[in-house]
Amino acid sequence: MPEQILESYQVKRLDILDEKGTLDDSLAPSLADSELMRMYDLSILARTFDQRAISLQREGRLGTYPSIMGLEASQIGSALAAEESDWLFPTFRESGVYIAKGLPLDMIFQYWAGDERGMKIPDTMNVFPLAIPVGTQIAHAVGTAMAIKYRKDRAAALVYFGDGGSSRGDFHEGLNMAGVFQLPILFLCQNNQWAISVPREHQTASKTIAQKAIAYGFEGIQVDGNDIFAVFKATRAALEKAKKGGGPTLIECFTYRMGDHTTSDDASRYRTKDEIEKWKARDPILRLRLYLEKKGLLKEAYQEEVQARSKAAVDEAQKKAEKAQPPDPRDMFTYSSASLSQRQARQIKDF
Amino acid sequence: MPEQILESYQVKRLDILDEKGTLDDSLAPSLADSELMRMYDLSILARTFDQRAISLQREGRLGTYPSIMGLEASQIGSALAAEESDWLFPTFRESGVYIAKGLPLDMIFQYWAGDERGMKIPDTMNVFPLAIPVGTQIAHAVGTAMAIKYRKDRAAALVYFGDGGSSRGDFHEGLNMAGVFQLPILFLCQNNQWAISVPREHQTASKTIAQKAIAYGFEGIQVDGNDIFAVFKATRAALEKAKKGGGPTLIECFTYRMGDHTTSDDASRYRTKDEIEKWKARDPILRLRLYLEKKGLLKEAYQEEVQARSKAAVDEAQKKAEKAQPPDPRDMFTYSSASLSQRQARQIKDF
Amino acid sequence: MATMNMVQALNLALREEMERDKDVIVLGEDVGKDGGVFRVTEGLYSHFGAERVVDTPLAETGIVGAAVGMAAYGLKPVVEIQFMGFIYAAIDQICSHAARIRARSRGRFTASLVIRTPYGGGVKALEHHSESTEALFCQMPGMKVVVPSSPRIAKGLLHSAIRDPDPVIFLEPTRLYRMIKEDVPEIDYTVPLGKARIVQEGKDVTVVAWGSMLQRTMQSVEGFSAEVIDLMTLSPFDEETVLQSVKKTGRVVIVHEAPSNCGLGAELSATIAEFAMLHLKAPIIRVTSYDVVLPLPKLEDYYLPTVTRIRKAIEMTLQY
Amino acid sequence: MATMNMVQALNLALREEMERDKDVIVLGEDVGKDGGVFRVTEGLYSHFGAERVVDTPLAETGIVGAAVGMAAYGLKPVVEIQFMGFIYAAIDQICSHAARIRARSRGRFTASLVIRTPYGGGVKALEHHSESTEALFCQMPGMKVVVPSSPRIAKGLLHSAIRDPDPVIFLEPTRLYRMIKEDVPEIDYTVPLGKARIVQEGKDVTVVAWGSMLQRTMQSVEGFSAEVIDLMTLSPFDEETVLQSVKKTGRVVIVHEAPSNCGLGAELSATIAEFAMLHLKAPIIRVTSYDVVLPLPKLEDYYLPTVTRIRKAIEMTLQY
Ligand SMILES: Cc1ncc(C[n+]2csc(CCOP(=O)(O)OP(=O)(O)O)c2C)c(N)n1
Ligand SMILES: Cc1ncc(C[n+]2csc(CCOP(=O)(O)OP(=O)(O)O)c2C)c(N)n1
Ligand SMILES: [Mg+2]
Ligand SMILES: [Mg+2]
Repeated sequence: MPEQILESYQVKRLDILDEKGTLDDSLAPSLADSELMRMYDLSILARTFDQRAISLQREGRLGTYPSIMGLEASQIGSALAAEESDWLFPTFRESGVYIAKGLPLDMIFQYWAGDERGMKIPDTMNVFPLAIPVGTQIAHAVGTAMAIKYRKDRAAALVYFGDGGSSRGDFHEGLNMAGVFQLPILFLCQNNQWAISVPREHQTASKTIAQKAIAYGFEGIQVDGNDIFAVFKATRAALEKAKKGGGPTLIECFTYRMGDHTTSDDASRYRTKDEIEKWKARDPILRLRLYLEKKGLLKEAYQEEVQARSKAAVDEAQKKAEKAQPPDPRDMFTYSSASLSQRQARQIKDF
Repeated sequence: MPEQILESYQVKRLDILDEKGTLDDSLAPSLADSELMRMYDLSILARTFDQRAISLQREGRLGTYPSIMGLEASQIGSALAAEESDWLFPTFRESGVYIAKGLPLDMIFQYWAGDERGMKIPDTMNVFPLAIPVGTQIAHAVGTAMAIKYRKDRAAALVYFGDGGSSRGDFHEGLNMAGVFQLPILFLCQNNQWAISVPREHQTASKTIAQKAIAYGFEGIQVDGNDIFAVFKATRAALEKAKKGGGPTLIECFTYRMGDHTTSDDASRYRTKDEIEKWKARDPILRLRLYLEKKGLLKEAYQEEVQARSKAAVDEAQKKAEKAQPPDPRDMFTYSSASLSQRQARQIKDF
Repeated sequence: MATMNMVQALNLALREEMERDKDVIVLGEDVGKDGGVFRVTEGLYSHFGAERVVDTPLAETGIVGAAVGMAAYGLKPVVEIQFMGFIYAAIDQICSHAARIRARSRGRFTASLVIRTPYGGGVKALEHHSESTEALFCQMPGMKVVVPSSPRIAKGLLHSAIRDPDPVIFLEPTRLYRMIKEDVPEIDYTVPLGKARIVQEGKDVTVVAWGSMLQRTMQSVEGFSAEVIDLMTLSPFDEETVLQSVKKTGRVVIVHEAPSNCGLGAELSATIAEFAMLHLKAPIIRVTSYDVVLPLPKLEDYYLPTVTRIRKAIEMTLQY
Repeated sequence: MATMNMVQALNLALREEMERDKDVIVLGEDVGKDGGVFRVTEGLYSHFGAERVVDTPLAETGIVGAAVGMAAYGLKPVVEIQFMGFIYAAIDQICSHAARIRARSRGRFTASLVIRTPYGGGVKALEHHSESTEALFCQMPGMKVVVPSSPRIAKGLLHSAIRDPDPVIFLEPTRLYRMIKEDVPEIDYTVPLGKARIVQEGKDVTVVAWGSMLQRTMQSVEGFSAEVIDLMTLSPFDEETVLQSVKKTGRVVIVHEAPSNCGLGAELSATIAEFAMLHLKAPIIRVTSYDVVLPLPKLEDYYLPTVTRIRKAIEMTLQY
């Protein structure tokens, strides 16, 4: 049936650094060499930490751990694009974000070993403790953005979630509220193609996650999530826009979960080796290295040095975490509420 | 920043019968005179019922009641487009749908008087009892559509909700699942511009509700919700498509809640007389009458006859509802579960 | 002193808190221009503006979740959920986050927020408009649950709830909104959370109630020497006051609107059975609604506790 | 007879029900190819196909709401919620619809469906992966709540739950999934809902438990003449069996994993205090987790009931 056309929309994608490490200069963000090296150093540190966490879990020294392998560009690129004043809301799979923001590595180990003290985020860091119920952190970021706007602070909220998270009602209610109130917030979806065993195309029938922003009246864009420059540039731009009163943005980082869902998962049950191989070639760290080598910034000696430095830092952190005093059982009581109830006061005497 | 374009989308609108009762023949659905008259008769009956319900509430003979004035075209046009085999899921503001589907008027009165028996839908009708928690019925329709598809029945689900309902997570989770499973379902949003005191533009920042379908990978369209032909045609087409395996559709009926939110609301607290006047001119029944008059189908005598017939039917229903036996308190127990628990068996002895 | 009903008292408390502390923000559906469907936020929108009295989209999960994020940033959100029957979508945020963020972050982040909602039946309302599911929230460590029984108490409790460092579910008995008028002191006063109130002293039986059932209880105790306790804070409830009274009277009747099964009455009874058993002269009796799906208005009077049922329960305990 | 663990027993029950009745549909996150994160649905996808073993998007509200619509159409949905900590988003659909659709439509529509979910702690899991909030669901009229304590019982209860005409929350103690192996009869048998089981007879004290706490309870009663009751159906629970036992022993200890406040132990205690008071020789003691936010693994052992605490409670009641 013929009808009149009310609106037209387009869904766009940004690519800057390709798999061979070739840069599109016309699009590249201007970054000092030191900043480029910081991106590289942090990527290596994050992967080193990640691999250590996996082996510690295998040895029974950590609990279940979700690997970030393959997501380093999305996490570090976006975290570095945020300012100190911005508030970040990670999912459970965000080691790279915490590391880029400077949460002590030993605390991250401590948390995954089953100790709440690892998520006692330092007062100087505006980062939420990780959220395990998928999608639920989106609402928190929206509320913080409302508070930022109310206080007229120069800051924005940056909330992370996955392709699976985009199916939850929390996603809808959060993005809709952000659109209505024109909030200073960036919704960053790491579409890593899988939600445990459920592939992206069974998670939603929309061609992209980015286009879901059309439903909320603000801009959405897809970026190559394995391209740290594309992620950095899009994130920086969205946060700037937000702080200028330009409202929310949805960024879909098109990336890939290279490892199992967690250490208790076996991805070979539901996905093919070929797929994994295909994505190995797109490794976000590989292409950054190739680029920096071409640029002459990355001598072999330096690469070894970074590896060594990262290993030392992770060794150090692991030691510190493992020789920390066990938590006091009374903490269960003292941190449930500001003060003890009559019943808790009776119960705590057991310790 | 320049980017490549991944997708393009358009949002369309359908208009067939304008406020003056002028028809766009090129778009008009082919309807026999008897079908046209049925639309008119039901519209008058629905409005007569609606006004009676309001006055009965004022007299304290009914509880709170939500008027459908202004929504007759959206409700009757869509309900008539559905087949017997289709399953309908109304909101709390759907008297027109129940009436078009043939639920005895006395049962509708009985329900609004606070008696569950009014929602004991006859086995011959595939219509759900009305849902009061906004948006929650969407999931039920999705599940029924899954069952229809599983059983390979030739049927579709048709679920109603409002502009306010489109903000709930249920909307998102339901439409997303429908897209993923390519379900035989029609999502029909009566955008009547208000959710109690919250205007449409504060409910969501998207230009239309129709465009929200873009987020789920299926078709959305806006129709003039005060144009019974546009509603009928779009609904029929969407249900046909669904039954042919074409998947879900979202229809936004652009309409207006002419009355207060409910009998306990006073809309003058939050909206202007001008607005109401503007929409009076767009009354869905008015334009249908003008059209049928031009077409020579509506002699004055007949109009009076329809009015009289409707009044008689409503009188009759009211009498029947009011002289019905009061419900048996033991029904509280016998309908909570299939069988009584030990505790209920003890408690029911009180009656 | 001014005489006011509970709606007016709550409205005044909100107004005073917003005057006192500009971090206090009211948000919910229709709380703005419309002043809330029960008019509890009446006039706040015109006085404090749309920035502090926020009409939200229709999204309970998002509203409460946003309040958690606001509170973490340092604001004091006071959420209105239009009816308790619509709070269920927000339980995920309440139970998974509001109640746990302090423990999760070892005190770095807290959720100092209030969720107000009309509660209880007896007003011949639509389905989902007469809920009394307080026990859902009482069992969540980290949450507080409060129910006022009169205008003066409502105002004092709401002040305390808003100033509390932790999340509070504030249940407002719909039936009492306009039923009772009472003198409410102009001066800034609070009613502390976690403390029950002895409404009248007595020696033969302790009757515990809250919300609109308190008023029904008072009608029922005439002629008995009953010690009546208004619990006010349902969680964590004031065990000392309850136990002390029971140890004195030796008999207990608990009255509430929710069905008996796993209602708060069960917890009161169990606490008494554990810590005052030796003082009991009679079985602990609960007078509650029946254990059935909440009926529509035509059957509601059969469902709710009546004066007759309460009196019968008291007489029953007195036979021992 | 074949020896199997609880995962295998549940898997077999699902398989048999799906063979028996083609209206039985399994849906949830990762229940298909992956066979569920605990492998309870292992092999069902390859055997029955994607139409009957449905991998859904990540949307708990939508999944349970859809199950209500499927059931209304005549199917028998068996939903898997990946962990009990993620069921909270579905409470709106469970409490507002699954539990009420029969009453609302006066029997025209019913919600004959099962919601299975891993439940309870003791497995050193992540936050939200060790929940024991059964009482949330026990207090909803119209809902049934079931917890198996062994492979054989798990299979029989799941058969009954799937064949039940009303909605059932089926809580699977994660800790027991692979801990106990047991002979499970090949023949089609059921364990009826609403009936408790006397695990061992005794004369001095009645100990009530369920799920993984039953096993811990059995370790604790050695040396006592304790009558141990496995409740199995938590709501509506088998009052007769419990009261009969209490009238015999005169002493009660209730053990559960949830904190004490408004846990199911409160309801058990209150029912006993109302209907068996005169037979009681000692206070009714609840041994539960502490009333605090569920801790992470490093503190979990301090949080959960221990054999020592259970034994102390029994000894305490025996002093009377
Ligand atoms: C509400 C909720 N449901 C289910 C789970 C169990 N679960 C943990 S991660 C996960 C998949 C998440 O997928 P996605 O959002 O894409 O994030 P990713 O794991 O890919 O990083 C699921 C189902 C959960 N944590 N929360
Ligand atoms: C989940 C939920 N929240 C709040 C309410 C109270 N309420 C009843 S109708 C309504 C507005 C609904 O607006 P819309 O969806 O546009 O439907 P309309 O009333 O316009 O027909 C609200 C907030 C409710 N019924 N359900
Ligand atoms: Mg993913
Ligand atoms: Mg509306």
